[in-house]
Amino acid sequence: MITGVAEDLDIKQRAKRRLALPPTLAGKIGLIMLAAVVLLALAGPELAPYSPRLTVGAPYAPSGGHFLLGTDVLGRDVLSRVLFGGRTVLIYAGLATILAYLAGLAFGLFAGYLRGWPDQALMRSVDVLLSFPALVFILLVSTAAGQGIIPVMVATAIIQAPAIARIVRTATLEQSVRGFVEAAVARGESAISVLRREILPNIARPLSADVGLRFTWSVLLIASVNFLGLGLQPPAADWGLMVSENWGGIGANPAAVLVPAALLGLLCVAINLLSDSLAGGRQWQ
Amino acid sequence: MAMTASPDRVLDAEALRVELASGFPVIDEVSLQLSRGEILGLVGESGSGKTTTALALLGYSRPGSVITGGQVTIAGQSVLDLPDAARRRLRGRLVSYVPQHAGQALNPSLRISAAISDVMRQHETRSRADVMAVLAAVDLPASQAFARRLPHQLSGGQQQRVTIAMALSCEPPLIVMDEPTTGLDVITQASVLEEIRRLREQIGAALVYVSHDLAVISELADRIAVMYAGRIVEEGPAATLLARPRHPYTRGLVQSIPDHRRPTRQVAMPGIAAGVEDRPAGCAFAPRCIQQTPVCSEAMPALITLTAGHQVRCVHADETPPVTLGEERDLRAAARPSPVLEVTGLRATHRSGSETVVAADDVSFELGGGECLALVGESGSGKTTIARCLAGLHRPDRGVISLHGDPLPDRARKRSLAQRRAIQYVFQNPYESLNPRRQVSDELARPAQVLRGLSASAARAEVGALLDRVRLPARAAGRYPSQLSGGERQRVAIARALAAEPEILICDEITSSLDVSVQAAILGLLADLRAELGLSVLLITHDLGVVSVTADRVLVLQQGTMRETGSITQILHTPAHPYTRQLIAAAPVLPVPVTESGDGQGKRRAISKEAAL
Amino acid sequence: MNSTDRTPAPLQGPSRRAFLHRTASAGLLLGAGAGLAACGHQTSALSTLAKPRRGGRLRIGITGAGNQESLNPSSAAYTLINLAMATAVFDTLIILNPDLSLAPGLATSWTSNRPATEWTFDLRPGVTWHDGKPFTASDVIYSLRWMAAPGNGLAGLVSNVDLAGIRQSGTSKVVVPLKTPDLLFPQTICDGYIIQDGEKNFVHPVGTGPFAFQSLIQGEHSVFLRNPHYWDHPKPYVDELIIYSLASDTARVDALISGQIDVCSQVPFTQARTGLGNGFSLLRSPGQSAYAFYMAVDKPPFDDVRVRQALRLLTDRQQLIDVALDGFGTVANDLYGRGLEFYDNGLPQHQHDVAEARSLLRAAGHGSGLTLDLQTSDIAPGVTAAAALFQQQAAAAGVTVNVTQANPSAYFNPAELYLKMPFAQTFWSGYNTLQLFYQYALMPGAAGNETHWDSNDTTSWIQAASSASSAAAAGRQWAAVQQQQWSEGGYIWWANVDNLDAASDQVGGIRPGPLLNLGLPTSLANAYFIA
Amino acid sequence: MTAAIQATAEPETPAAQDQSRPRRGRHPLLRYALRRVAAAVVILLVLSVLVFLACSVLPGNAASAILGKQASGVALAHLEREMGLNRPIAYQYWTWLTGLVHGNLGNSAAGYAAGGQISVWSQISGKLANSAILATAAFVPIVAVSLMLGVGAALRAGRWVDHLISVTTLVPAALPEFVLGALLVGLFFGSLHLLPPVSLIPPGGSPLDTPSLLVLPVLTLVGVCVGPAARMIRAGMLDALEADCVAVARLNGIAERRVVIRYALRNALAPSVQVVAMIAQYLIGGLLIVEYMFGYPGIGQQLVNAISIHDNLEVQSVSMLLAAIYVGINIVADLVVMTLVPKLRTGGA
Repeated sequence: MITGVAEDLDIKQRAKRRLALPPTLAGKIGLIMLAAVVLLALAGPELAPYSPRLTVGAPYAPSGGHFLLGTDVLGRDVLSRVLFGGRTVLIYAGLATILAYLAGLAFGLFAGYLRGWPDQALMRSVDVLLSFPALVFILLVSTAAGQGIIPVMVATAIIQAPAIARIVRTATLEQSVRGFVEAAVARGESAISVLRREILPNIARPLSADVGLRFTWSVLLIASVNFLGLGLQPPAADWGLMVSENWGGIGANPAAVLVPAALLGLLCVAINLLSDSLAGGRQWQ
Repeated sequence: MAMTASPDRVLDAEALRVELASGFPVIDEVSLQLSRGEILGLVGESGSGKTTTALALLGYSRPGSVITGGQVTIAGQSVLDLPDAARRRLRGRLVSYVPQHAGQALNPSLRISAAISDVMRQHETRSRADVMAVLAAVDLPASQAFARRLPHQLSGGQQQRVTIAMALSCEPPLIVMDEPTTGLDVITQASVLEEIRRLREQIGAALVYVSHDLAVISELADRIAVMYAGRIVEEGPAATLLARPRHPYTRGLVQSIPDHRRPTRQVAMPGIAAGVEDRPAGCAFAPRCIQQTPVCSEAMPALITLTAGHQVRCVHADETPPVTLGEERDLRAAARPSPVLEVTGLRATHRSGSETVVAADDVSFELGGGECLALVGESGSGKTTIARCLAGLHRPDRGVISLHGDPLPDRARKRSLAQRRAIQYVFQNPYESLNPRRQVSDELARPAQVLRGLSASAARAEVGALLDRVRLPARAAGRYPSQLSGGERQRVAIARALAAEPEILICDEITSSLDVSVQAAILGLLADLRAELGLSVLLITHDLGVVSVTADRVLVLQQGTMRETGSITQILHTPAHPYTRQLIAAAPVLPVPVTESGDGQGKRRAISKEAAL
Repeated sequence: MNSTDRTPAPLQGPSRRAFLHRTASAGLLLGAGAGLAACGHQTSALSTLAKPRRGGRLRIGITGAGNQESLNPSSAAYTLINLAMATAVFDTLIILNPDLSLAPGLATSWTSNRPATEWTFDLRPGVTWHDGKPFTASDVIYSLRWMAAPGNGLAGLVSNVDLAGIRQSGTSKVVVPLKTPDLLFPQTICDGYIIQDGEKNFVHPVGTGPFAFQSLIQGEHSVFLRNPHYWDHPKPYVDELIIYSLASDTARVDALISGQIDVCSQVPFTQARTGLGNGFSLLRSPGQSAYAFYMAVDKPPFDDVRVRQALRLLTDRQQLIDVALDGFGTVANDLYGRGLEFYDNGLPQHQHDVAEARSLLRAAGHGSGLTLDLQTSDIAPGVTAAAALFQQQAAAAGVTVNVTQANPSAYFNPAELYLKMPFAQTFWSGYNTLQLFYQYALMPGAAGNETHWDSNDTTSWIQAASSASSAAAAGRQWAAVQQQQWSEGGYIWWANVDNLDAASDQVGGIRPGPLLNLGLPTSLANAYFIA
Repeated sequence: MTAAIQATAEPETPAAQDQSRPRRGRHPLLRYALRRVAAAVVILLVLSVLVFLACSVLPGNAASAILGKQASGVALAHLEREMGLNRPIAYQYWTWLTGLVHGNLGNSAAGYAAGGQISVWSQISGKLANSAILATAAFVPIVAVSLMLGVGAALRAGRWVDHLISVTTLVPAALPEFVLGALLVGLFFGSLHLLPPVSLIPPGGSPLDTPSLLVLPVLTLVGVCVGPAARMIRAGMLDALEADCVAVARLNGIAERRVVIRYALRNALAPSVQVVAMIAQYLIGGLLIVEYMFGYPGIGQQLVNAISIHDNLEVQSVSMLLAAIYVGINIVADLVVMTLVPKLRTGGA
């Protein structure tokens, strides 16, 4: 807009027009959905009528009869496995996101602040990691470290750390040229205290929106690896794994596939709505 | 030359009103008249509605605001009652627009020739030769090679000339210019102003020139209209208005603009301009007006005509005293104080992309105790990099900086506590100088804790005193920066510097992003602090007016090399180096206003052609 | 004695159904109808009546093996799809019919000397290779030596052969000397494919079989064309054979129902139970593969024989079959190898007798109750369902069984769980002679000794039986071994699972049998389109 | 798959990246391209080392992949010697790398199994072609739809059309591919009985012969990818529309249609190209899941199967192939953007 006019009108409307929904509405819906799914995932195990690993009937018994959601490929109660299956999704995706953020934040802050060779080193390693399809990377790392959920989780963290580091580095670079940061440097404050007191509080907001994005991405990735059968191994109960192991019975007992799939979808949509509102729409620029 | 109401009236705008979506009037009751070949200067500070008015003349309102009242007739053609499509066809042919930042206004992916012919084609089919003619008209090389260039391949001045060429391409009777020279350095600005003057004579078009800088307007305009809080508060022939301003705001403006020819202390205007939504009832200027009476804030005063062509919106217009100039600064060369800071053979560079730019090459100078040394030069002349080297924020390639004789390590972290206390830095942009996430009290207490080892409570106790010293109310301590105006934030930044009880204060363009009225107040504060605390000040600026108000000695820089150094009187009155002379000549100045003795006179100056870039 | 370490575990992919694989030839079916064949029944009634018709393109869907699919006959033993392709292109000296009976192949007849230490084969005249070259004795000699090469999957078949001694006698006879006497050598060698003299590269294999190789894309499909000069004229009836490699069960069944393939192998129980709709029929036959619970006899409380016997009695085998296998199985009698040579059919079938089980447990000191930990895993369809059912059956006899499910890939991995579980389940197939099974399962330190069996008597009986030079002597030894296992063994063999395939009613000539799915190895040559 | 796209590559035009801008001189574009290709080669080399190490750590190896789990120890050792797996790691890496560079990836597992020579390339080229068909079949509608939605939403920013587009694309965009796939199959096959869940490609035929084979995979990819892509194109377009030069063009009386096309769209091209590149890169990952889910015989399913049976010879080669395509897309996108942004094309003043 004509810069002069902006001064006259003294209005800051620029970000608002970018949103799908007004931030508060998106935030509310997202929060409610997220709370529901998390509650189901955490409280679920206590409510499960059967043990998730026990065969209790014939395979793919249709839903509605003795079993509310029918049985799965091995004749286990789908409802119990759905109630148990949420926890692994939240725990492992959560840990992966936290791990990615710890690494990404540390790397990004120091590269952005120190500039010079650490910055170059980070950028080069980011180029390498980002030039590899994420899912292929995780499959490789997880199979190299022996199939199982821990390597998958660590690999998911590793593949996301560079992208986070890059965002943090850019934000740190932007902040470090601002007056109050240079004043602190001129005062001779240590790098740590400058980062902690001056820079981190000011980049918290853009990062908060990104956390939602990362968590969704972790859920997607880990669920996909489980779906391919290369993450969590049977007989574990996990929504992603359930979709793939019952894929054959989609004709006989669709609930065995569609219910875990829908819950995963609900979780992802909820987080997206939430991070959408947190970013006040800037995230979509 | 005052223009009487001649038959070929070009512009006749009546009671223009533009409202925000929320209904608040951005501008109201704006009436302007303009005849052929006349230049109207529209002056006002940020938030006064000058640009909105300019755009309203083209029948354009920015999204989020709407033109709700008034009439605009250009060359007999009424604009506002036309539907959008018809209104669009008028623009460019009947009235054209020159934007403020030419760099952003030109389409980056269109060659100049294409951009100009785009405007032309809208109205009649014009050939390539006409494009060349228009380029020549604005003193740009009329060659095929030049015409094929892209905007980023032109200098700032050239870009601005292209936008002017686009405005002229259909020879409209009225051209609206919105601060076309603000982004340019003073020498280029002078040449562009010269260009505009020449065009006015040659094509006789009427010009509305919008600016926040009264000095620039005084160089060009035949008549001036001053806007404050969305209304015209005074309008009249340039000479009479500048010599004897009748509205207190205009008088305050004239007083706060420094004139480098007469180094004086400034008379600051109190208070700040209110935002659109919180303008007071009655006269908007009342809260800041020295001759304010209860009647002022009862109703909005009407625009009354004093003499033919001179109107003012103030009930006490006739009581407005003439302009009182600050008293001359006694610049008799006091004995040179012993040097606190010496810089010898400083060379500093910085990398921008692949090229390394030499910011300072073999710069040496001294700063005496209690003395104010001004580093003057255009943007990119290296003055800021030198200052950052002094503060330990930039590592110089060569050269020694010594404080009280002993050399300073290049990095702030490596300097002793005392050395870090001695030099404090105040940054240019007030909106970036304070940490938005922390209260003013925290920001002010921090330096004492770090540099003077005070406990948190002891440091916090000093905050009140610091705020007083920079003339801010104590309640500001609990505020966040976002709740303060630009001027208030800069005062807090200065207070933070003082918290360390420094010997040297480096002020890097601290007033350049503030309105002129607020600038005067800050410079006044700086002068008081020097008197009270005996501070040495290194002032970095490109504005000779600011130099004349505060500096004792001056160092002129061009592209990182020292051109000239000397006392304020030597530099301003008897400049030795041609570059310094060029700078002084190009700096716009107000005509000397009528003081009690009433002997002021308007004057014009021509600037030599070759100076233009 | 026999070096190939064949673990009983079938190939276990994430979603692939267990393939029943076999590594040695089936036993000679002594006497007609020895238990197995009698109770098998043909469901595709049309196949025997209509006259075979020439032509057509036969499309078969078999469980895929991805990168392991190959025409190299040495790897035929590892996956059903490799075996099917090998039977299409190559022939064997002796053909093992689906019902475990032997028939002349490239050898018209075969005789052995008195002590069964030397076997002589008469070769079939007038046989040609796909590239037109004549089939001679040198091909047979080369093939036998090729099988013995290290790394060859068929090495186990000729491990007892004195390779240097193999010689041609006359134009059409080959004499094969053995190191130790082996009455059942024909049942072993009938699995050895005969390749052309000097053939090493099987990218474009040349065989004497019913079909000539045309193309193979791993994981997708392989194509074979009819061999007009096949010795068993007028077979094969179809002009072209396509084998689709389809990993998931449902994909195969859907492909059959949607008419994209004509024959589908290894139909899951659920589809078999719900039926395939009209126009398709199930090819079902009782199978040789067997399911069992096993107890480590050296670990309490299973070291007490009375506990083992009690558990056998409280197992309701028919209910396990009806629920866990949807009825697709036949009750077993705690012995492996039903239908094999020297299998003791005379031992009475263990019945479901809860009262006797309780008294045995009381005698063993567990009158007040017994708690056991059973580790199960989804190693084959119905196994985990059987575990859950066994838990309920044991509860009826006062025995509480805690069932935990383990990861299938760890269940048969000696590094992880295999041979370390005191009470678990297993699933064996493809052992055609008792000696192969018992050497592998009961000899101390053997790779498959799940019950940790270590008894000198058993070891000596097994060794004597394996190298007996007369059928009578072998019979007596095997009877002793089986009598001991039947009464005191650590296994509860509760069912032989059926071979389940399906075909469109337009296809005839496929006779299912206990040996393998799809009535291999002869069905490809016999198959034809009815109308 | 919102996260998928934005997380993998930040929408930065080359000018914003901190590599030094190309020095002025003759054709800076060529120089920039050469530098990017050189950087890419280095990246791929580093990746090849990482991939090889990851694969050589795999518990099984190519030999066990060929013979399967129940192969005898003797057979395994013999094949390992034949395949040179007992040679030092560095030697194996070098032979594999030189093979990769010359295009012959050496003998495939199938080749060793058959005792002859079947090049890995012949094994995967067919699958690669199938994947290329599926990728193009998905890429074209995704780009078309997201461009339409993105630009349309931007032009009517704030109005109901804009909100409608954003909301409808939000839900599928957030789902993992296999979830959306499952729901689609549930809908099409489960209740509507429209599409067979599996379609076989007859020998010699191509997926195009049986288009029904492509419908569900393409629908899944489009559903998941259009949301984020449209949103980013919309953001790019909004920035262009709000630029000063558009307002000034309107003030100079230029017709609205011409302003939108020549002043807004023209400058929104560069960021849109970045988005299109991201769509292509996303597809590589997306194909993996969709091919496995629908049993589509593409390179993705081949890789997953190879990984699950630890055939690391093929895993290495396919991974490097995908990485090379991934990096290639990056370079092409940057070059196209270079030509679109005048400042970069002329090396800048």
